[in-house]
Amino acid sequence: MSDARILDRGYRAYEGSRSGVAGAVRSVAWHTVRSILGLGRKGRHKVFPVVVIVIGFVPAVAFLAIAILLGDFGDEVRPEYWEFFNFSVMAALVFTALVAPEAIVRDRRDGMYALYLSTPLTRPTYLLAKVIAVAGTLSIITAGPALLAFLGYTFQGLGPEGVVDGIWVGARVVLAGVAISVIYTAVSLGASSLTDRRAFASVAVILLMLGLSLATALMVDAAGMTESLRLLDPLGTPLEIPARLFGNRTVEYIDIGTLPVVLANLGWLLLGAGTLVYRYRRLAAV
Amino acid sequence: MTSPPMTSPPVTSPPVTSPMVSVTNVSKAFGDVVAVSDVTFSVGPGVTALLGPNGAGKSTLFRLMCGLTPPSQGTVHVFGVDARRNREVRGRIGLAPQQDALFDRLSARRFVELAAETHAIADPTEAAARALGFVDLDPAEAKPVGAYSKGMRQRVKLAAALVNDPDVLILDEPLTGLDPVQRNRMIRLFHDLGDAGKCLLVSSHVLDEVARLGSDVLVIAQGRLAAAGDYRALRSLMDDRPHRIRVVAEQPRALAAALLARSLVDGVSVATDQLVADTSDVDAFGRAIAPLARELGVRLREVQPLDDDLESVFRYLVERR
Amino acid sequence: MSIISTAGLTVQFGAHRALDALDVHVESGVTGLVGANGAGKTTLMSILLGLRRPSAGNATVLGLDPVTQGAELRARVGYAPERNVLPEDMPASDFVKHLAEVRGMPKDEARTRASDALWLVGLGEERFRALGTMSTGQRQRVKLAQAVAADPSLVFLDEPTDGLDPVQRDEMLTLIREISTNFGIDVVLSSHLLEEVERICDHVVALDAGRLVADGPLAELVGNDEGVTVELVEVADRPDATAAVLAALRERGFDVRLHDRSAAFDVVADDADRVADAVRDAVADSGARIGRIVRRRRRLEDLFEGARS
Amino acid sequence: MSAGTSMRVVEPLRALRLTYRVVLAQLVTRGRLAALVLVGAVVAAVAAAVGVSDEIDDPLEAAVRVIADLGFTALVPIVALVFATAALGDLRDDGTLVYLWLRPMDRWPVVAGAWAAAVTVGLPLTVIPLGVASVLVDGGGALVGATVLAGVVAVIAYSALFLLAGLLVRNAIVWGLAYVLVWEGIVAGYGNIPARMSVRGYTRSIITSRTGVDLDLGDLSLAPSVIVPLVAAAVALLLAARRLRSMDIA
Repeated sequence: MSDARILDRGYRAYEGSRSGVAGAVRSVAWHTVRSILGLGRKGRHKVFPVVVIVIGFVPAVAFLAIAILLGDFGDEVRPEYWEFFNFSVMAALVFTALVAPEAIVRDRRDGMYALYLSTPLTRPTYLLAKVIAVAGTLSIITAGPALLAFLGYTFQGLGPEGVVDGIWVGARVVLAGVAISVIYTAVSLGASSLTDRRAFASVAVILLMLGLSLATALMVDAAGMTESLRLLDPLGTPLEIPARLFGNRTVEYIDIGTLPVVLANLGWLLLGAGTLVYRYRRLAAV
Repeated sequence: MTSPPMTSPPVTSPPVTSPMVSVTNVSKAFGDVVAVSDVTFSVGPGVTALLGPNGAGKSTLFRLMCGLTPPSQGTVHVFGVDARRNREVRGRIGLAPQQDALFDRLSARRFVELAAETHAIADPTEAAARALGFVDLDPAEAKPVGAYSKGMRQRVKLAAALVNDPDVLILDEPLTGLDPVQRNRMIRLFHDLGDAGKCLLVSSHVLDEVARLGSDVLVIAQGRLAAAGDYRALRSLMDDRPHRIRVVAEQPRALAAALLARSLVDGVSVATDQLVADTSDVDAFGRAIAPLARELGVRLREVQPLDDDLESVFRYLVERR
Repeated sequence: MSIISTAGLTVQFGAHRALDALDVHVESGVTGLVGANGAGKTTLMSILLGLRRPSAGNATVLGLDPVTQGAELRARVGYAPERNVLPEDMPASDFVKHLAEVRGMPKDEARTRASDALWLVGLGEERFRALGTMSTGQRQRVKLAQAVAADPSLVFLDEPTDGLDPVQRDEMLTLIREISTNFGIDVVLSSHLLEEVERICDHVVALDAGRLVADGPLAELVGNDEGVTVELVEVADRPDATAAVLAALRERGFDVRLHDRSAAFDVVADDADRVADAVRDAVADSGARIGRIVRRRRRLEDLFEGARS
Repeated sequence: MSAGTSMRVVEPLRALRLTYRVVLAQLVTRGRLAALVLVGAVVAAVAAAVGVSDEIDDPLEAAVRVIADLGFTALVPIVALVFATAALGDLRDDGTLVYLWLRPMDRWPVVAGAWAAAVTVGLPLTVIPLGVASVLVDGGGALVGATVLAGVVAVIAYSALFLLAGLLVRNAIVWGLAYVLVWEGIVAGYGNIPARMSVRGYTRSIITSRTGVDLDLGDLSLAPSVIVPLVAAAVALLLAARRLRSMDIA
């Protein structure tokens, strides 16, 4: 009978190493991306995010197709890389207003926030994970069309000459897309941190982004006031980043220097992120 | 208890007093999910505990009684009428709902005052102060109830249910969140109200609480009324199983032998300082054990039935074991 | 060795003192943190997890300081919050696996352990179901599973039996006891129900309005004999039996106290043997039927009554 | 427990007043007020900017554009949406509706009281900034009158419709947002029937008929543009009272 042994009671001690805070951030960020996109969830949860992303690509694909079909004759109509960022702005707005708030509001409602804070995560690292997830997903919409154009042009021989040039163009496209995404994310999550109700967060983001955009446009175009007012538009100002990175200015911001544009974008980023951090510092975990 | 102006036809049991709440052949389904299935009972004055596993239909039954949701079949009457249709009878019901929801921005006094006002109480301020006194809350506290702890909110809810001096009080898990001292106070308050002729229906899923609420229980399982009545009497109806009794005594072996010799027990197991006996005649056992112990010179420390408590009754009815 | 100790731990919310200079020592095993809602149980847990800073005093958990070594501490601790809300459309297995990953497990290990933990709590066959379709009892089990999945040394369970019916409550308490006994995980559970703490805990920390009422091994806090409680059953052929028993006991000088709403009475005296014999003889003389005789114990409830008065 | 106490009932007007008071107390939160006052202030500021500007060809048209585009497509519907869906919808969702339901009161005063509360908050938050804006924008007396009239009509109508929505569906605020942005903002532009089924069509008609500035959708005369939304509001409130009578209460 000496070889009778109880081998496994279904629950064992764990001796291996633990991944710590970095692993926790990675796990939460990936989990958030999946839930934003509705991966691993029922079909109806996938519809909305997928539609938003598709809408973001439609205008870019159309222009790209025309430009490529026309070949060299299309020089006149062929949009530049930075112009592609404007094509997906409505999709980005819908994402920012209706999808992004879900990333943090839900955790507070369904108890995940308290659970996360009981792990190696802290408030700042938790928020970092959320920003990475939301801005990363949003970058598909913001940088995606221009990246597509970059690939399309390159295959057609209309793209940048040489590897170094290619990397330089690609890097600027990605940088611009990420910058826009981070600013939109900051504004959206900042507004979402003010309320426990996703609907109010959506209303707030719409009022802030669309309302200010309309208001500043009316003030400049209808009332003829100074163009600098456009820097108060959190929807349009970040879109100036790709233009400046590619050495251009959009018509709306033509008289505004690059420094004010950078400062205004930095301002929106800090306003959103500051609100977010301030609110969460005061938010009790349990 | 004066009988109400609109008297209902008596439904079950001998019509000594007309029932205050009567539920007749009531079923309720939400879509395809049957929450309550063909339930019939009636209750009069006093405290009746409603007991059942989660999801058995306790809250649904309470909602049906208050008219918050209509039955799919059958009738629910309070003083002979349907609270969903009859405005007057709603003034005679007090409900403490299960959900922890209050008008969070009001103070406790304002919240209870509002309950009094919406019941057309002549002096709402006085009524609110009295009701808050019942539950040990300070009417002068200005803090909104949204900032109260769960236990305090629970008591605000109770005060609002009591403020109209209702004849029928329906309390869904009213003891949740109270500390032991408050729990005892509330149970005493319930008994006082029951003694004063009010009809109290109190649900709980904590057996210890129910046992203290009194012996009258309605047991709901899987949407059906599994049993009604005094739970000790219910135990005696469970004929198909012997009673198991633990006796802590010195010299348990001698006592066990004597019990077996006189056929007072069907089986017995003995340990160093106690024995556990199975008996089908609990009356004879209960009468014989003390004289027998004295006869043998055995010191008797404890005699404890192991399965006549509410939990055994509950398991028998709900789990069939 | 104490797994948790605090010294002068105080939490002040504005004018409200949520915890008042607590000196608590918790030993290995199952510890019950009892008190009403609002007594400070959750606040104490959140300090011990490093989620909140104390206004004064300090704490040590597993030899670590929750204020400065919070992340390190929380990697070794599991926690199940009181709120019974969970992500509705997430399968239980994904939920437990995800939290195990966040607590530092590699992906494959997390998947295996999530499955093991769900089997352990009796949800093995239900593990792919969405949390929103689960009953209160199942959700409490899922919360327990995620707390133990990452092999913690210690778990904090905030009101793990809240909302459970008697049968579920019983199973949950048994499960918690097993986790501590079989797997050597220390447990701190909070409850507002003294009966269940009396049933499974080795140690008790009792709070009332932020103050410490009692702290120590359960047996020491509740054990003392103080006479017996007797319940006689009315029998038709001896209508005056109960009265005779009461009279006989009072005649012999015992302090006999009738219960409020039942046929039971207490016989209070220090000498347990004398009480036992007197009761036996009085009952035998009167021909009464014994319903029950049980030793009268001090219960946790009495600690609170004592603290309040 | 005498026969007298059992006959207690709350008279309808008193029930209305009690509901009004408690719903108002629940609706007015500092956050909501601050956010929406801020939005109103932005509208007024834009109007002021247009008003003082001397670089505009047709001042009246610019003024009408500001009021109609900012005020009646965004400010008014969103303010009404936030408060009216919450008026009874929040009570239903969080389970406090029972404290007004299980009472010796009729149903319609509860609906009327809640609606009155939503209008009480909604009116000053919209009509004051829009009135100020219409003065600042310098579009003349006709525009001020039209703005105030259209504002009152719109708040009354939107509040009744969104109150009903709050009793009918969960997430009423998201559905309402979709109605405002998609139906009134896009679909209404494509046909006469959708236009007649949006409050926006009537508010724009009021402004057009009083100022003479042509707006899309604004092709009705004054009387029907005032009467139709008010009738719609009354019907919505009747439906809400019926719904309250027949619905399940948590």
